Amino acid sequence: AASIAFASFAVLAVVRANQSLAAARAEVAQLAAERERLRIARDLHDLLGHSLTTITVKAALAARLADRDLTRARNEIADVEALARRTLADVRAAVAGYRDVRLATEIATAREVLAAAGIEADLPRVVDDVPAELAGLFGWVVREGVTNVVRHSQAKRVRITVDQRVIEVVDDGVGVLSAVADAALAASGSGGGGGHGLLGLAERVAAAGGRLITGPADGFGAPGFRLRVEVPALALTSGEAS
Amino acid sequence: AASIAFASFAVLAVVRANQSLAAARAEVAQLAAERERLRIARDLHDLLGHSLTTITVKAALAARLADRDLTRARNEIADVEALARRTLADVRAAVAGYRDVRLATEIATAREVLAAAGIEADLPRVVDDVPAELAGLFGWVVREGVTNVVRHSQAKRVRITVDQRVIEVVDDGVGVLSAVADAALAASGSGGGGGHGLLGLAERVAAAGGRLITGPADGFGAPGFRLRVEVPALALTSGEAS
Amino acid sequence: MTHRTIRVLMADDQHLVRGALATLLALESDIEVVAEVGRGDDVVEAARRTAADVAVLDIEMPGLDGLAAAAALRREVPDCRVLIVTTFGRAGYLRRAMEAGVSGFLVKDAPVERLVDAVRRVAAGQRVVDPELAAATLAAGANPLTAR
Ligand SMILES: Nc1ncnc2c1ncn2[C@@H]1O[C@H](COP(=O)(O)OP(=O)(O)OP(=O)(O)O)[C@@H](O)[C@H]1O
Ligand SMILES: Nc1ncnc2c1ncn2[C@@H]1O[C@H](COP(=O)(O)OP(=O)(O)OP(=O)(O)O)[C@@H](O)[C@H]1O
Ligand SMILES: [Mg+2]
Ligand SMILES: [Mg+2]
Ligand SMILES: [Mg+2]
Repeated sequence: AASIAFASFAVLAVVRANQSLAAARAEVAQLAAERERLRIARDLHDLLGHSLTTITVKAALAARLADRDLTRARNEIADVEALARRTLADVRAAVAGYRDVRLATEIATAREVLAAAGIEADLPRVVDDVPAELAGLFGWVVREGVTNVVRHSQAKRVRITVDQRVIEVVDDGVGVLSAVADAALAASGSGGGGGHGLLGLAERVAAAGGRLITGPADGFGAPGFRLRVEVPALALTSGEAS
Repeated sequence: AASIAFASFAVLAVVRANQSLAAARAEVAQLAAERERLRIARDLHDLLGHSLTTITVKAALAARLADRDLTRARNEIADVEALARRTLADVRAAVAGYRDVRLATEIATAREVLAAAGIEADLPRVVDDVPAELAGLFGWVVREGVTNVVRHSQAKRVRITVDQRVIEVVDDGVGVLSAVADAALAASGSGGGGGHGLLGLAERVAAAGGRLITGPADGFGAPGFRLRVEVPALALTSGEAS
Repeated sequence: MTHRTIRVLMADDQHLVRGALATLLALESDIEVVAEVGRGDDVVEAARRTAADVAVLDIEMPGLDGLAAAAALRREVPDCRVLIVTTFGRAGYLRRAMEAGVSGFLVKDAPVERLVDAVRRVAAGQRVVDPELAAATLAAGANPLTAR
């Protein structure tokens, strides 16, 4: 009888656990969505509040100045144009950040973009052997690497290779030729001239305990550009790549 | 033996259910967050992509026209200013919408806003006795009520009182004096002259099975304005207030 | 032949943008805007009627989207080349654009010089891919509506 009573108790516990599972699901989902909304609201506020206010004020100023000082009015309106364009770029980047980055999807998008840009692409078909914890990080490498190839390289060919711990994006373009571009790369650490792409990527890679290496493509096509990210097995900690 | 075996099986099931509870939590949270991000990203695209593009293109046009046709240039600048203003308002509204409205946060915000406006405020310190299902709705009442006080009332003092089913925002300002404002309130149901604030609030309240009452403040300071929302206990259905 | 003006058709449902872009293009001495439409399904008829050399098409339009309009143009008015301008780079758009045989695509907020240059190059039979649009596409990722 004891074991029967125990059995009934256990069955009841199963039922309870299932009920609480459903309740927990709803609650967890709501909390997660709310946290996400708050985060994005903060982002938006910081990202857009300031620049849209500046645009508005400068447009108002240009309107006032049009009758009195055409040169200054023209400068203000040129500022408005540049600001609005940059704000739109910021919005695009922010929206991109809200999307989950997965290696397979990034490769699919890269295939399409490279084809459209007329750049011959040699891309991995299967990326199943990349551990799940690295799929996000490697996805970012593909996205930033390919964006740079399209924007900066003038390459004819690009090749991406992936294995369990290493990913490489190599092109046969102009490479980082000029002192200017070199300086940009070097300075990006100090927030100087260059972009944020590789800097941001380097931070993500470092957070995952890996390293990012850039240099000429050697051999693939001269001089070219090589972007390589390595994450040693030991470095794998939980919850790195976003 | 049979019942013992069954008991073991049931115990195992409890363990399994608990494990799956933890796993489900993580998965559900991630999915919910991602769904929310995608939804907001789409909103952002639509909201900002178009208006920022228009601002950019029109500013470019104004710059080009400045030398040739000053009148048209001036018109373009005026358009840019109006657009930028509207976009900023849209962003503010979006950000506000993404913030979850909770009574406690809304009261904290109201305290700040009223202090900044130089209006003496008597606000509840503790709102723990408001049932969770009403916290969102009552938060909206505080937000809209206080916004209206600041915008329309010219009040010197405002008092908010809350109990389990009733919330009131009372001020000692001008009240709805003029025929114009009365008409606005009345017409808001048909989308006429007045704002949308009270109308929208009335809809939320109705959805929760409650009612919204407006009128003079009687006694608190003449004539004043009183905004009162009552939700009878029976009316409480799940998932009303957003 | 080389000094003939380029006849441009503008299609965009956002009339503020369309008007501004049309005026900007018309300020160039070698460009003439011969038609403006606000719906995708008006594009073919307008291109035929005006003998446009280049159709500048928005993607998201009522009636017919810009990519479908581009495909129809290639079939029915093959002399008219297509330049796609869009606010949003979405994966799927680029692929469809190429399948539709468009000559160029760029972001709508590109600097005027870039737009004017793209119109001239497309008119001359060249292909123009704006790196910024490619970058925007990579950023935006697969369009959930057309994925798979
Ligand atoms: N594949 C490449 N070929 C040639 N140069 C490159 C390549 N990738 C990067 N570079 C050079 O390195 C610089 C820094 O790249 P990074 O991605 O950090 O910034 P960006 O692309 O200029 O701007 P952002 O990524 O912030 O939009 C680039 O400006 C470019 O000069
Ligand atoms: N506390 C108050 N004191 C005086 N008049 C008020 C007060 N609250 C509301 N009103 C009057 O009622 C009208 C309708 O209010 P409602 O909140 O619906 O619209 P609104 O505040 O004008 O616009 P919106 O809320 O859409 O921004 C107001 O325009 C105002 O004339
Ligand atoms: Mg970059
Ligand atoms: Mg109001
Ligand atoms: Mg459109």
